[in-house]
Amino acid sequence: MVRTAIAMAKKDLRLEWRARVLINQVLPFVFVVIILFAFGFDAKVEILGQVTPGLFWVTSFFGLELAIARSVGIEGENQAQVGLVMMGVNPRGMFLGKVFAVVVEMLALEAVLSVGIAVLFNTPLHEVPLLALSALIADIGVTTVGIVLAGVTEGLSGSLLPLLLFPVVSPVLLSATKVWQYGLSGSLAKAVPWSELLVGFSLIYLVLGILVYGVVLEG
Amino acid sequence: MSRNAKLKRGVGITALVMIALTFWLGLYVTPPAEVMGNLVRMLYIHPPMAWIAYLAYGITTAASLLYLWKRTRRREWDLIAAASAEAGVFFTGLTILTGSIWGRPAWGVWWTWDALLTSTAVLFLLYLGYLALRQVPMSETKRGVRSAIAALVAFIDVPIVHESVYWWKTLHQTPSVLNPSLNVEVHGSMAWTLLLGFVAFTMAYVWMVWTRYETSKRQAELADLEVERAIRERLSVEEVSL
Amino acid sequence: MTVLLDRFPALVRCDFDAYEGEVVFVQGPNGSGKTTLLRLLGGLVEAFAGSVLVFGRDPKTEARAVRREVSYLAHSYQMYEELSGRENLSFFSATASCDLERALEWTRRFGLIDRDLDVRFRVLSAGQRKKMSAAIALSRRTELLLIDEPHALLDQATKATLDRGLLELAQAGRTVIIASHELDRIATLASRTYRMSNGTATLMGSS
Amino acid sequence: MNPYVEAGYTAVSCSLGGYAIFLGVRSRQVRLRLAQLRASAQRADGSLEDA
Repeated sequence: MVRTAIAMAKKDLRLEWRARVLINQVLPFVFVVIILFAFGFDAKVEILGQVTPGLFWVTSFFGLELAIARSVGIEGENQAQVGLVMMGVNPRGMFLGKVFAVVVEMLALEAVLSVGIAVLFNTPLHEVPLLALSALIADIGVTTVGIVLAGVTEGLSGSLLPLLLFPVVSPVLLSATKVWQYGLSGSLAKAVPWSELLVGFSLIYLVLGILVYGVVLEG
Repeated sequence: MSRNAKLKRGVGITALVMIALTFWLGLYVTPPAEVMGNLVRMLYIHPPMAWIAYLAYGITTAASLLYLWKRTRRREWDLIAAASAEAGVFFTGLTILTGSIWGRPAWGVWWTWDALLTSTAVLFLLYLGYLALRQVPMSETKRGVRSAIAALVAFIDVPIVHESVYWWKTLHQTPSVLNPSLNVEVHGSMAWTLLLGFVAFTMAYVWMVWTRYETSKRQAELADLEVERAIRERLSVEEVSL
Repeated sequence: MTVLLDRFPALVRCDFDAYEGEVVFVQGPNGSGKTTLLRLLGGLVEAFAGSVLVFGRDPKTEARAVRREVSYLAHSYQMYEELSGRENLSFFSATASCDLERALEWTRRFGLIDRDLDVRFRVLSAGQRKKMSAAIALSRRTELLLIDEPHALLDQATKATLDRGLLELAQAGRTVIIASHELDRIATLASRTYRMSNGTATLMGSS
Repeated sequence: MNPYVEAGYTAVSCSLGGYAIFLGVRSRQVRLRLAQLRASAQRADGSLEDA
């Protein structure tokens, strides 16, 4: 299973590196959203300072959804997935590989995004390890459930995935924003319960994905 | 009328009678509360809705699990899951409606990000997505498998949403004194009426799911008949061309 | 057996069988159900009525077990456009049961040179891409080979190589089922031929 | 009586009633169509066998 996961992750990342969809399309899109938010709040610095965590995570969610949809989309070209299934690919390995690839892509995007926000809204980033760790866990949570739901909506109309995905991951949005808020404002004790919820969410859906992805592929 | 249909009609009529009784008791017989006065009468129509919504989603998940497991996979489970989800969304909608009406005088506004209303709203969206997924034209087994997985993902999320929203709210304001369902002491006739309300709406739920299930079962049979006709057509073309 | 594709009876009361070491040709116009039959045997589609047995097992409920013995060369290339041929091959050998050496050997037999393997799959011609997919399908040591329109897009030389390879596999006891409408290939290859039309298969004379 | 309570009760009864009627009507429609198609299917089967 691990061998499949590594090969799948390497393949996804290589395909992403070659097509550069994330850098050419998703990153600019995410920055456009930030600028729009700044217009929305007509750039009052104190408001933007408060809103930074929420803003960061809302834009990351859009990025996550696009990255997940793309990750499942590349299997569809030339029906490569049918070939894989016919050759007896291990669904669990495939699932973990895809999740890993999307999470790596998203961490890269979020790193650039957080620097962008820190500069644009001059909110200094501190407690970075906490922020980075919570971002990793939240991304894993959203990606695990995202890959399962993308498998379920594969081949159907594009707007179905966000409709299914965002309500499910709303607690992650809530907790991640809280952790970042407390991280930035320095009251770390308060961030603990929210981090636990993030870890719980990610673990639950990681396990569910591993159990269910075989059936999703078959569907 | 078959025994089955008679039973279903019986359930429907009992539901109707019990609901009427609950309304009568709730509106006129039971005493108003000291603080809230008559507003407390909302007690008989709001909590039962939420209880039935959770019941409906529980049944949908159970049916979906049975459908997912290859050995117990039968078309009926898929249809029951869908029928129960539809009723679930309906009752969740009513929960939100009665919740905001009940809260209106207390909060002075139709919608506040109160923990109960918010988590119910997310619940509503969760299963709305499930129903939207079912509307997409697919082959029957594909739809069955995919919606069963979506139902599983959604149901696991319910407690998580509940947890996070309550933390989010209670960490901020202390549980608001005016939060309708918390600080109402229920005794005597009010308790009985509330219980009656639960049973009455549960019967209504059963009737709804039963009817919806039978309708979709017949629709499936209709589809099978159409398929048979298409097969006959193709066969007759075959005979002609031989 | 009868198979529905979105309520359209792609296969209608179709009886079909193949035995070990046989090369069975399934020939018929487009839309007669050839591809559906192959997908059914590979467990990719479910039979609405009737029963399907591959090596005595139902390919839908025991999909993984059956597929270990079935290799399916589909109409589509089942490859990743942005990866090179070699990267595709090594990926499939890492994640699935595809034998890299034998696949490379087949690509050489099909006349593909190293340059073809190192360039992006996207830039190869349709014929070259077909050769790559065929190399993977043939490299797998499976008892049953399901091949969909293999001869399309291939030049004469490659067709001959492919036929020789298939005959070798058949002599080695493998079963090969080919869906195609290249009538001229039948004489050399098929031990039995089915004619498909409107979703049913009728056995023609066996050579 | 408190206007909100009246609004609440009417809202619940109307929506419940409306949904119940909708379910009932659709159920009858489908039952009729099924009966019709079954009848025509019998006739068709009958005729196919003789042909």
